[in-house]
Amino acid sequence: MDWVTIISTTVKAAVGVETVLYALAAIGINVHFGYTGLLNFGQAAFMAVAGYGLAVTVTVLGLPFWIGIGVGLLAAVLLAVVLGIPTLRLRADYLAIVTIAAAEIIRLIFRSVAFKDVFGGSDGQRGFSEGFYALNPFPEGDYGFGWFTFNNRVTWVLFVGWLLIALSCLIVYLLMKSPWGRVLKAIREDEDAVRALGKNVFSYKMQSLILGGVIGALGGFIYGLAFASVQPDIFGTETTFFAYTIVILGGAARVLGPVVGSMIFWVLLVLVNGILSGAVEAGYLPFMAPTQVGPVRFLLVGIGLILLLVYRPQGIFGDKREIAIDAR
Amino acid sequence: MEGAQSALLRCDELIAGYLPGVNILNGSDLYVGEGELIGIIGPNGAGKSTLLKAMFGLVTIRSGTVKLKGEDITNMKAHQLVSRGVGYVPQTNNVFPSLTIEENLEMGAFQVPGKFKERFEFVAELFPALKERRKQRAGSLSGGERQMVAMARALMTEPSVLLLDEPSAGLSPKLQDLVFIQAQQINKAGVTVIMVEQNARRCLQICHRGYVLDQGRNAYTGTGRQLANDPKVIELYLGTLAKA
Amino acid sequence: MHADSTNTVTATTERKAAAVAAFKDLARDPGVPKPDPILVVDKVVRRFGGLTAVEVEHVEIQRGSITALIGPNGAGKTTFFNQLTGFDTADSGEWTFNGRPMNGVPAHKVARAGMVRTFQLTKALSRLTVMENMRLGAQRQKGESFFRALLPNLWRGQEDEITERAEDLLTRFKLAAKRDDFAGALSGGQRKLLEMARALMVQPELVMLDEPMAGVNPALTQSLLGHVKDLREQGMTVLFVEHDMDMVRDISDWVIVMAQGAVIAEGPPDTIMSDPRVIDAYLGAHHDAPLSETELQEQLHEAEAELEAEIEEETQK
Amino acid sequence: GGSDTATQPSESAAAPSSAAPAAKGDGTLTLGTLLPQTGSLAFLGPPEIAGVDAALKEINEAGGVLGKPVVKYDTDSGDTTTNIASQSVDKLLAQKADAIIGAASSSVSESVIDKITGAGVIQFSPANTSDKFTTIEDKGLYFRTSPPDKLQGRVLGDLVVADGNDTVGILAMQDSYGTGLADQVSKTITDSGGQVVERVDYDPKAADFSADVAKIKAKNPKAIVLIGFEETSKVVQELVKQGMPASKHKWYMVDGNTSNTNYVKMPKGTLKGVKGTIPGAAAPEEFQKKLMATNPKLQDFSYGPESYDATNLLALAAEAAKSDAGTDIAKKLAEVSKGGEKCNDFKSCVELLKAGKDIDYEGVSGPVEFNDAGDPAVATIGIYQYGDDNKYATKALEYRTGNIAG
Amino acid sequence: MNGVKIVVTTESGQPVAEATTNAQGTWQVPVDKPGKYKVTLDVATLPKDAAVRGGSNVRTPTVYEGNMSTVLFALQPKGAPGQPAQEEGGESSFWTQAAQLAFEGLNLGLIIALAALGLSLIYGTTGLTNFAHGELVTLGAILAYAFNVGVGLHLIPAAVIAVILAGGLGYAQDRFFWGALRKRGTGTIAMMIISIGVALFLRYVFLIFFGGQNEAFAQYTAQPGIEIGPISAAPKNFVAMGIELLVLIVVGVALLRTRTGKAARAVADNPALASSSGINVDRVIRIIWTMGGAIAALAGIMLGLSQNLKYTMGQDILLLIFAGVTLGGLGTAFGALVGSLIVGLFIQLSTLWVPPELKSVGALAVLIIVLLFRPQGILGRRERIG
Ligand SMILES: Nc1ncnc2c1ncn2[C@@H]1O[C@H](COP(=O)(O)OP(=O)(O)OP(=O)(O)O)[C@@H](O)[C@H]1O
Ligand SMILES: Nc1ncnc2c1ncn2[C@@H]1O[C@H](COP(=O)(O)OP(=O)(O)OP(=O)(O)O)[C@@H](O)[C@H]1O
Ligand SMILES: [Mg+2]
Ligand SMILES: [Mg+2]
Repeated sequence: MDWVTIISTTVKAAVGVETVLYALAAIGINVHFGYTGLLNFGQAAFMAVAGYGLAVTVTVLGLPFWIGIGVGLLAAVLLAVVLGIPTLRLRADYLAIVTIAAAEIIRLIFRSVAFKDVFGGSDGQRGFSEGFYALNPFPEGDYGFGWFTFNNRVTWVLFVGWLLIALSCLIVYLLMKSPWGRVLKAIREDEDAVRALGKNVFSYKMQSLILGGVIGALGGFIYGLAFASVQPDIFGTETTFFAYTIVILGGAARVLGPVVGSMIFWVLLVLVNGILSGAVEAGYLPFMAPTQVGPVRFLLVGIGLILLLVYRPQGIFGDKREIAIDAR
Repeated sequence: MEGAQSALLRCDELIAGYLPGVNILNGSDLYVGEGELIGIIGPNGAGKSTLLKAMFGLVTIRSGTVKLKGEDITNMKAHQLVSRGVGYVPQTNNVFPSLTIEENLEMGAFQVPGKFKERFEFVAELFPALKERRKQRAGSLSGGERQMVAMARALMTEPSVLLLDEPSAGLSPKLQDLVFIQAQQINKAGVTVIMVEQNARRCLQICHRGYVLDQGRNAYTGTGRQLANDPKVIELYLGTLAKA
Repeated sequence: MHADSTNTVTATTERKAAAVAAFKDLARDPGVPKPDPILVVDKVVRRFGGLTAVEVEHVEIQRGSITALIGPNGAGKTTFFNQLTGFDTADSGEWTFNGRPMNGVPAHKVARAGMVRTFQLTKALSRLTVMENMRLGAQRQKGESFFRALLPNLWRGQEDEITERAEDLLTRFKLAAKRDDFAGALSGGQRKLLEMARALMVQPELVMLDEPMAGVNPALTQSLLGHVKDLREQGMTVLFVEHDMDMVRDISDWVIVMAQGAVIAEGPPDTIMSDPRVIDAYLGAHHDAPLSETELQEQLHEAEAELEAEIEEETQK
Repeated sequence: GGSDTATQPSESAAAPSSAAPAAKGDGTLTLGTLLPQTGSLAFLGPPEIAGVDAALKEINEAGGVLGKPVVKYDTDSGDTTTNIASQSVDKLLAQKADAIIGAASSSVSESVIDKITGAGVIQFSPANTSDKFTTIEDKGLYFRTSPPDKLQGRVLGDLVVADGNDTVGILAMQDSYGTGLADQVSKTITDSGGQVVERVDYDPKAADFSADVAKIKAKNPKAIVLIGFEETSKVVQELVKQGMPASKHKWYMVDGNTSNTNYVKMPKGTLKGVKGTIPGAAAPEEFQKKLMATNPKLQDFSYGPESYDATNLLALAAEAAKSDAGTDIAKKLAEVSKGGEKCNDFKSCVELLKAGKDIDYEGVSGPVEFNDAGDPAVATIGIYQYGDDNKYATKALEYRTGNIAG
Repeated sequence: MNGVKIVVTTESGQPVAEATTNAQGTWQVPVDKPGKYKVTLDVATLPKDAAVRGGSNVRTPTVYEGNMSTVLFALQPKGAPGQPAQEEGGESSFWTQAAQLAFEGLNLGLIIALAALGLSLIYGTTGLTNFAHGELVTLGAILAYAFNVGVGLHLIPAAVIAVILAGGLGYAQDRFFWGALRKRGTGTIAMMIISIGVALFLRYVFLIFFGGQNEAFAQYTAQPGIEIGPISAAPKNFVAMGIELLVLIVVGVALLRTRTGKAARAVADNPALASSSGINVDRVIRIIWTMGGAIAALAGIMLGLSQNLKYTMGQDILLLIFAGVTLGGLGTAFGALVGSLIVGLFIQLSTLWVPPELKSVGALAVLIIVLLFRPQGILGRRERIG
């Protein structure tokens, strides 16, 4: 088996673009779900409106990159408000379904033939990332050492991505240490108690929804910029589910949980694939066709996920005591 | 300890807790003879409820044993104990909120569905409010009404051992009286009763023997009267507000 | 029996005196106007389907007093609290707090206006520590606004003050040892204590306690009563629901009795407790009789007979 | 020029030399596949991979490329929802792939094209139909043998009108394949005087298609054009159910759903008389047998021919370039695809090449002649008709060849 | 139409050829260069009572090299010019369409309801938000397929076996997996994520063994429809709907009336207390899992019968299942029924106004709107505060 390839792809996956973008989405979810108890299952929609906001502004309207970013962020905030006003008074599990529904509505509209002129139908939009790469301070070439290298474009994306992760984590850390974060956590436990103590629960939930949504939106930008395109289906429920998985893997309501969770998730995905296809290519698994690697990989990832949570239900950073408190 | 050998239910050296590494019960002993009425009192957080839950199989016992009529029932599941004639009224969360009062009581008689009618009439007599409201969902009941349902639910079977966790809490004085009187009456009818109470004075008045639990250990034991008049107990646990 | 009970010996202080004076000449009718009401309630009605849970004609709460609200189970006390504090919407009715109309005001604004309640079925914030629970109660925290939260220097000082205050209260409520434990890991009684302590962190003008002492150890109850009286000394108004008559008798200046949703009587504790209607509907004949073994037998029979009579009566109704 | 323009074998420009200098690149042609093993297009993976495998087998039996057997790595493209294509590409690049065959979905291809072409590797899709790829920035490294939808659409549209259908309903799968084809069909029909009375783009993942069919039913068209993949069998069921069987309305299908396996369980005659268009000059039957030889469990053959052709073309171009480096192969791809001596399998083509001839590879999926954008320029469309057994006859009714761009 | 004159010119108007239609009404003009042409029908040569539909008698086809290009002039009886659309034969009215769609909505809604019932039961008793429920639906369909096509049984016995087997698997799932997790005290959120893992696992097992393509049962595929009033439907639809409705009502009533049903609701409310009342909580949960599995399987079979089978079929309707459960009110059996029917109806009926590609949008929007006014779902009940 080609261990160098397996290890190099795995290590690169640990810091790669997917890790970054899912980490951002997951940090947002962590704010929503981990800290505030908002079961927002529509995180993909925040990424989508950001990605599309940027894409449509640049490609369809022909405006500069920075305005696109602005539009994307504004769209995320707007989505939070529009989504939040009617839904934030719902019980957690109802909220989950409503947010999934809203996200699907948005995805279906982005993908529809009816709006193809604006959103590009099922193929999405591309050609809006030049402004971003124009800012690239890394001259053409590869960066890194040994096999751990990325070309200048990827390096730039990763640089910005990890910077955003660091920034988001810092903000989340500061906020959750503060009385503001305390109110959020209290809302997670019991809204009515918080209301009785004179806090405007709705306003805090909305702030949380916006904050998490905007962080998720950063993930949407990273996707669009790294792949130089946006497609509607990447912003489907699967993405949100994976992001949730990541949050729980890392440990909910832990600042670095989502980041580590994202790394684990992608490492798992890539490592399993590397070893499996390596083994098949080397003929160790004669009963398996090469085309079965894909399904078996997900199958194993499923099992891996189950085992991780069975043996560490609180996630990597989570506190076992917290889980024990409320096992229903 | 006289009677300890022939005890109906006895716990020895119980160590139990909720969170890993934190023991709430630190080796408490307790025994009840057949037909006895036992009171357990103690400060908040002493582990009284935990003791009852441990006996009833709702908290994992880490070491020690619980025996019922000589049979080892340590960590036996609650529903198995019910079929052995043990009944239990929890302190909190003691009704099924989405079931109606009637259905709550039906659940109380789950193992003896044939007896439902007869027992329902019995508890309805005790708490007339319940009969009127039999179709109301327990989740919408007032605190006291819930407590009535909880108590009534446990009385639906005719247990031979009854564990009561603060049965009088939240009830109006009139009903508190009723509860104590009932407990005594049930006991008179041959049921062994273990009662945890914060209405401590009342509890000690009616019980044969009492335990004072503090920090998961037995601090004092004695007859109800002894404890109620022990100045240390008064100072630490009973207070002087309500004087006998 | 309690004519010369020693528990009224507590040093009579200014506020207590003021309260007593205020209530002295009042009529004993339900809905009697008070000299300086902080809360005035008019015609509040709340129905659940066919059941009228609350139907209060008129009630006033005297400022700076400790008022007890008693009544049989299901009388509507908690529901009444829910209406007043914005947790449920009354079918009709009006009420003013400090002269300010409060119907339709959302719960958090009610609390901010200075009217804070506790819950009968406690609402501990399980996965927050006891200390965090307490800190949450404090009002006007600088760090509770998003942008200021990002700059710890802006709120550190205030946070320390709050912590100090919280620690004080926790010590009084015998929860200091549990300071850093999750509130979800508290026993039933401890949750009650936390619930009340947290409400006091708000420093409200009117604190509404829903059965604060149910399930609290009597020795601790006693020491806490002193604290409640202190609250009055600090100028706070206390309205509480309680079934523990010893406590009601000990600390309340005024008692309001509810039954079947309506206020049926008002008056000072002693008067109220000898009111036959109250005894009949609520206290029962033997509420404060010792159940000593000697008397027990006869009492039992007596009680039973009485009960049966009552049941018959009710079934006839 | 179409395939009907018989081209004379022209002298090859490059001086042929049988003793080729050491090949550039690493000497081994390494192919990667980025095809759907999972996800919503998972059913397209097996035939595509079988196509690649069938070609590889022939190539390696014929002595490989540049004297070495061609190496292949398979990876999963998933679908867009899971975002794993990019990881797969990373892996292939790490394994030093010279060309990557894939992806099936236009959206997936779009998301990785920068990464692949940025690394100087060829991206060769057997199935992408989105017209975006014609203009995309690809450093000249993107190619496709995808079915020529424009031509197919025109042929189909014409067929519909020629059969005398003045009112037409179109049921098209809502993705770039379906909508692109539907646009073309609908334009042709309208231009020729037919009327597209209803066009429904449906979500292929929808729980059911009754509403979509009901919309068509409401307009009661004479002909119904079904554009999609295998979910068409659900649409067919729905049409039958709602009283629009093929016996009352004329149905037309396209290469994505003209199948000999998908409808066989339906009652006899359900599809009788239905016409379908499939690109490629040959009846697919024989080729399908070839694919079955590599994967006996195959049920669907969509894009198998295109994948087969893509692999052969890459191998031939590498031979022609005497290099296995992606950028070198790319330069030769157009050359081997057109203008030269015709040949239609690797063995005969590579012999011609070795003999110093210019070749024109004629694929299973069509003549495959690349234009400057890396798109195929010429194609042949066969028109097939279903019989009573719900299978189409292996012999086409007719073949039409033409320029795709038109 | 015989004898109609057709004039073909190039785009710029230079005449190329003229032709006259033959007895079949067809004509042919050879052109020698590819490009755009203009074809005009001489209206004067048409019979008196005929006109070109759409009014225009000019077509501009593009002719490509080597191909012919067909030009069609559809004719219609000459009528009043203002109202051509109304007269077109065979167009169904809004109401027939609505009726058909309503029927389809019920059909789909019932299948969703069946799947939703299983989900709701399991959610209700264990608090598990089971994202693998879609896979249980798929499982039922695939099992039936295995017995039907693989073994060669008729669909009906195959379905019965599949449902029983799926029930057994449901039991086993709880006995060996979820039950064990509960015992370890795994929280509901962790369980939810575990269910995502289970869903992945099952889905790809299906993919490996079943393949990625659509399949149909051996019987009842493409059953021709029959017309009943404005509705046309296949007989299998009616039978399926009958079975679905029956199962839904029986299970719903059983849950409300039987002892085990009440026990299930009790366990849902408070497992510890249920245990204290003498209910064997594990046993009740296992019964529910068995039923849930069996009902989900039945839903899968019905879905496969009305549509087709695919390894993602359950996943594809999972959102609708959740929508149905939520809309009706979480954890109530009849809620699942009502909610799902509404979802089904809205999916179909909304296509009267929105393009079918967006039909789920309509249903999901309704979900959001209903929850605005009834945050606890249609049949759900609000909880008491304080
Ligand atoms: N679910 C739980 N998880 C963790 N710790 C708990 C839990 N329940 C109780 N405890 C802890 O166990 C100790 C004993 O609790 P227990 O409920 O037995 O007290 P108690 O004597 O019944 O008090 P009270 O009179 O207030 O009801 C308390 O200190 C509490 O912090
Ligand atoms: N949401 C509701 N739906 C139906 N009935 C309700 C609801 N909330 C309260 N009730 C009924 O209204 C009556 C008043 O309840 P409330 O909780 O106010 O009583 P309470 O005076 O606080 O009693 P307790 O002393 O037992 O706490 C009760 O009979 C209760 O069953
Ligand atoms: Mg307790
Ligand atoms: Mg109350």
